[in-house]
Amino acid sequence: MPARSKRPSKNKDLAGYEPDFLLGLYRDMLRTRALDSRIEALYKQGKLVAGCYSSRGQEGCSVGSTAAMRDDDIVGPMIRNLGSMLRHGLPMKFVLSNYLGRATGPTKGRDGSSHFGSLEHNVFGPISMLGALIPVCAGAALSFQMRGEDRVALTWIGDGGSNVGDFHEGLNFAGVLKLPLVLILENNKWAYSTPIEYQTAAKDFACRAEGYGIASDTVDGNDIIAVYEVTKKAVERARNGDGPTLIEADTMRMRGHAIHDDAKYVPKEQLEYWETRDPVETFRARLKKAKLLDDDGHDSIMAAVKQELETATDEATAMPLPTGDRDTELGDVYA
Amino acid sequence: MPARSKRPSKNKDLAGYEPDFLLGLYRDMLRTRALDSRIEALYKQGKLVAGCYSSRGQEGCSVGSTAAMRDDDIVGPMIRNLGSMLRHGLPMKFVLSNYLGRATGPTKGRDGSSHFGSLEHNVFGPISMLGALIPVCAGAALSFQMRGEDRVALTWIGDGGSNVGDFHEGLNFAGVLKLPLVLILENNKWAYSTPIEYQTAAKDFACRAEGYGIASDTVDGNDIIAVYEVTKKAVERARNGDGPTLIEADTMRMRGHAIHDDAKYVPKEQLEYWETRDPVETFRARLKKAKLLDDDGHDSIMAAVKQELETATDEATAMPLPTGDRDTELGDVYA
Amino acid sequence: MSAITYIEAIREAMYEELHRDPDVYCLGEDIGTYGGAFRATAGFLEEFGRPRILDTPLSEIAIMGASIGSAMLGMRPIAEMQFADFVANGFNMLVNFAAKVHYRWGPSCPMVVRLPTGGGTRGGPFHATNPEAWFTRVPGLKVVCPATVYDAKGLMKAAVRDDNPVLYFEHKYLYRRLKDELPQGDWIVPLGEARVAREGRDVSVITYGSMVYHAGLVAETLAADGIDVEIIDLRSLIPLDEEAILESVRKTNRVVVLHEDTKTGGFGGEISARIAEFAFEHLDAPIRRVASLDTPVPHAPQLEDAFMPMPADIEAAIRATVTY
Amino acid sequence: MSAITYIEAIREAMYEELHRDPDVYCLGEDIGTYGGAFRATAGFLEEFGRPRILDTPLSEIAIMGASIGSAMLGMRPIAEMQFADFVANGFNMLVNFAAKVHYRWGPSCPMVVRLPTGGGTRGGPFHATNPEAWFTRVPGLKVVCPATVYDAKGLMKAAVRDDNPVLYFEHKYLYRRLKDELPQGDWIVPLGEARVAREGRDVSVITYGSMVYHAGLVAETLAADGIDVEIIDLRSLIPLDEEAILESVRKTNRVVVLHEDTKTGGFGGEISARIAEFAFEHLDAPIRRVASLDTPVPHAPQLEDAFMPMPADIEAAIRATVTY
Ligand SMILES: Cc1ncc(C[n+]2csc(CCOP(=O)(O)OP(=O)(O)O)c2C)c(N)n1
Ligand SMILES: Cc1ncc(C[n+]2csc(CCOP(=O)(O)OP(=O)(O)O)c2C)c(N)n1
Ligand SMILES: [Mg+2]
Ligand SMILES: [Mg+2]
Repeated sequence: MPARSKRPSKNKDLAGYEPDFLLGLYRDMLRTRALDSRIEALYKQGKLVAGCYSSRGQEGCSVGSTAAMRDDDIVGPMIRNLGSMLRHGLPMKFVLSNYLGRATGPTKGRDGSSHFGSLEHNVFGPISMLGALIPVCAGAALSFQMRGEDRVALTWIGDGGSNVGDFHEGLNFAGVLKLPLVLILENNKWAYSTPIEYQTAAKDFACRAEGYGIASDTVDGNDIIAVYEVTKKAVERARNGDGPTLIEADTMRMRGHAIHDDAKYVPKEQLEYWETRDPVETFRARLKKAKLLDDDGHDSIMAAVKQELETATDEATAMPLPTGDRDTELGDVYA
Repeated sequence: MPARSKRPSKNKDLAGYEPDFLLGLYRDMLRTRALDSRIEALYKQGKLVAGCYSSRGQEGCSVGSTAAMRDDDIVGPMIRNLGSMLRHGLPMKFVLSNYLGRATGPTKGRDGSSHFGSLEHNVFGPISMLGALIPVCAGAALSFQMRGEDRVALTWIGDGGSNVGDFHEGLNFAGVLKLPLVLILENNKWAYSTPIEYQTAAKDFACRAEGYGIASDTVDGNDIIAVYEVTKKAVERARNGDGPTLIEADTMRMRGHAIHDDAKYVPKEQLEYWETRDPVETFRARLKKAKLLDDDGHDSIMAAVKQELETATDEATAMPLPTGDRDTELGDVYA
Repeated sequence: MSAITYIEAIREAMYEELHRDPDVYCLGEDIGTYGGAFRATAGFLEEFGRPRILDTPLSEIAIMGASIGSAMLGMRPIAEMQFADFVANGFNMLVNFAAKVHYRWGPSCPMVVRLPTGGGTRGGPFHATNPEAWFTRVPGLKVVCPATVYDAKGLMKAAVRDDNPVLYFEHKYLYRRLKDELPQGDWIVPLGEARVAREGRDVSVITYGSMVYHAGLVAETLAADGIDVEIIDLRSLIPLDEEAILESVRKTNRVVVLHEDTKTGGFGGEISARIAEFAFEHLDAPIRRVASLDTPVPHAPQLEDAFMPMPADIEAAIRATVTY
Repeated sequence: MSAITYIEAIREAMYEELHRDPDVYCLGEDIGTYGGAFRATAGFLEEFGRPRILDTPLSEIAIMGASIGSAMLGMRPIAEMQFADFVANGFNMLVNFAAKVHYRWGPSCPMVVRLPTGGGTRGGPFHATNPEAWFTRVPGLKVVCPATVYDAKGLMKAAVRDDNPVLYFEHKYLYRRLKDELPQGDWIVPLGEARVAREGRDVSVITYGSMVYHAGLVAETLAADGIDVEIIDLRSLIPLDEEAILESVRKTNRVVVLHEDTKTGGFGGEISARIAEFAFEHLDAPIRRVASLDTPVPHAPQLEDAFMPMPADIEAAIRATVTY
């Protein structure tokens, strides 16, 4: 598979959309980026329990796809889908409190980073082992089918993670049962230090769908509207009983694998090129061009985001640390 | 995937082949079938340690593909590839002695049926967990590549087993490194009681190759010459450094899953149809038509096969049973 | 009322639970049309239909994953591994997803994994292992090992109703060998309560699964010699009824730990260790372990018989302990 | 000669073996260009090239399978799991293929699997486990757990030269914390020989891996109080140097079994059981086990510290044992 990226999508006219919806997408990308930067900053201040993984450059893919879901649909975000968590309704302080290892956070300090879910918000949390969420989300989709619910499950995988057996078994299983499952494969060109040509010899990842008899699509992962539309189509297909879809999103990891990684192995030109396709900046330009957003508009959204972030940071920081009571820990191993 | 089978291949003219080679193929199919029937008979006489799996109806696929290999190539037969074991040089008594649990057999009674290999004969034995031989044979192929040997590894998988994660990881790994590996997927329509439409929604299995960037082919698995030719092509590709091939062979399991299984779930018409495509009988007819074999010829081959089988059965039966000495067993766990 | 076998008891339990609770469903390879490799789900497809009785692709990871995902949303899957041995293919899902999700962020994961286990049927290296000790060391999983027809039914029903992932090790050797008449009505055997399978004064045999049966036969032989053996059938390994073990040891002061799994790293070590720590003062003899040989499970009868704890081995260990 | 760290010792051992034997090669995720998540293979790609230093796809099954297939033909792969935890994905390959192939039909399978293991670094449920006890119960696998810089090098070299699959558990907490000067030349530390890490008269602490380090600190504290602790560092769990354990117990008559893995089902049970069976007469006190809490490994410092055996826990157990 060539390391080169596909061409950017031709930006569609935004005319068909409600301005509020579009500005909502924009706001959620800004929220994602702001939270992501805050997490980085907290790391540098030595306030996180451990490291962190950045979603930077992939906000459009997470927010746009999740925007195509209903609130009662299940999303199963992976480490670079912070935008999905926020869009699907998880409060910022939830996320922050987990990075900060707080006792009243979603994992009570038991797991880190975005390694958590919330059934109340219809979010499934991942485990570290990549690919595992695919069969698990197929299981969620199976429960919808069995119960006659018209809900859909959406999850993500990377160019690296897609080479784990779970991908194969999970998608194939979903295909046989025509389960309402959508999988977005974020081809961000790198898996830790490993480039895609060391991950697979396939010309792309979307073609794997055929091996499971399921639908597929490819999309410019940095064009939030394109991602929204392609996901919407897949979700409708799933909701109509027409089975799963594998969507390959062309995007780029704009930071190191995790914060400790300076990613020297990534060619500078590749990063520079993708900088020009930044999902936030390009969408902002489109909104401006469509006269839906001026500088004041941007500033007021940004101010609200900052306000939300400050409050969330304060609230999360104010949360208590765990006490390390052994009986409590032992008591929560079993339901 | 439709349960219906593909059309039989148009039988090619046999003119390009040495008669000895063709008769050798025929003989090895007869040997396979005779040994297979003998194993069944021994089971019915209560002489086997446990059950057995029949290769019946798939002899052409095993013998034809293995005929395309050099002696120093590695083959990794699965349970229905008895023909491959014999063709690659394992003596009949080797196989029989293992079914009979003999102390001087290839596993010394430690494993059963065709669950063994022989490095001397360049045969890798499988484990029960389907799919595992694929990455393992990729490892054999990797050693060839690293050592600059022009050897090739060949293994098999079923329509059922191909849905295990090992298939995905093994083929993809082989694709990245362009390893000299050939995988024959014997689509024999059933995995135990499960029909292919419950195994996958894919239109066929060969299309999965694209997801790994490797070559693929499909073949009438009951036409031994077609199998030989398609494997030959794949082996040449592998030997030339052009990487792995996935070959889907259209065939049919003509017995139950194992001998205890009466396979009531298989439609009678399906069996009747495939009976007309029996690889031994159809090849015999072709040899006759090409005037390479008459009834006498057949009889004399058959007599030799019977002789070989009787001797092998006698020799295997005469082998000692294990004594169950605990120290010996403990002593052989580690190399 | 007529006697049923151990495997019929498993079938009955599932059948009743499927009727009782619409969230219960079964999945696995060949469990529908074929009724399962051992016929534990025979007739279910006709009665409950697909997908509630779900013939899956040959994909253990998917079976486990689908069970987990649906369980997190309140379904109660009963997943069948065709043989316990194949659980190695879906291992990660069980030990990392199912076991940890409740502790990590709250959801319960009520699922049962059925594992036809054990030897004595010449299954060889991949169809006869006893893999329970891979899981007894994983906090978050429960592990049950029914040894009787009664428990096969009662523990299955308890497992289905439990809000945690439960690994249900059903022993193939017992499938059609044990028969019993069971009480009518809806009853369960709670997880975590051991059973005194045989009362005795002289020595405690702590065991579970198939070895309860074998120990029982040996105890009868020894009774003729005036050796009075107590047999504790653990029923579930996790949760473990430690008190039942200690109580028996405090009474007999002598103990043999017995299981069919290989010795090194088997669950017997855990049992011995607890006794050596918490009933030390009560011990009048070393704690002997009797278990299979530290080799893969061999196939040929002569080898499998040498591999497994045979009556003579059990008897010898008990005699040595009693006469110590 | 200058002191090197534990991880540098691992790197040195591999480096020397790669030079010594052309059949040795390394494979794993990010081990080439990046030099490995913990830099154990830094610089190898430049020196030995691809594919001998092989950045693989993200595929643990394939990594294990490729190692096995090549090892059966005489190569000597050193496979890296990026974290020990991910071995759960390649589990079947190790326990069913690698472990059993020699016993079943003869081929040797000389491969090393490197497993960066253990906690103390806030890794949480999937980056801090101690999974050795999944493997100590699998006949056919060897399991080593170096606790010192010297052993990190010597056991790695022995593992590479061994004709069996060897699981090499390297403890992340020790990576850069331990430093030592090592002798020149080609030497190994044979598998299966325990080491007296500290001689003492009053009580034996049987342990391995990171806990050798922690036990050593506690022993110094207790020495001030006149309690003379002997520490046995097992070095390899399989093969197990049972005689070294028993010898120490016969001397001190009191024993504490210590490991970082969770308690129930951890390897400590096996150690206790052997002592309770084979050194029973020599015991003057119950065999105490000190280990992690039976929960998944938690992430936050307060929780991980409560989870792991802390010096206070070790000290308390030793004092209780000595004063029993
Ligand atoms: C099964 C498994 N093996 C290894 C790892 C270690 N690991 C974590 S993230 C990562 C790279 C992931 O790459 P990709 O899937 O492309 O996702 P990206 O980081 O690019 O979003 C690796 C190797 C893991 N988490 N799971
Ligand atoms: C991983 C795994 N799961 C389950 C089984 C049990 N099993 C043995 S053979 C078989 C069916 C195999 O079907 P297929 O792969 O199509 O091969 P065929 O028998 O048709 O040749 C099953 C389910 C197994 N051997 N391995
Ligand atoms: Mg990536
Ligand atoms: Mg088949």
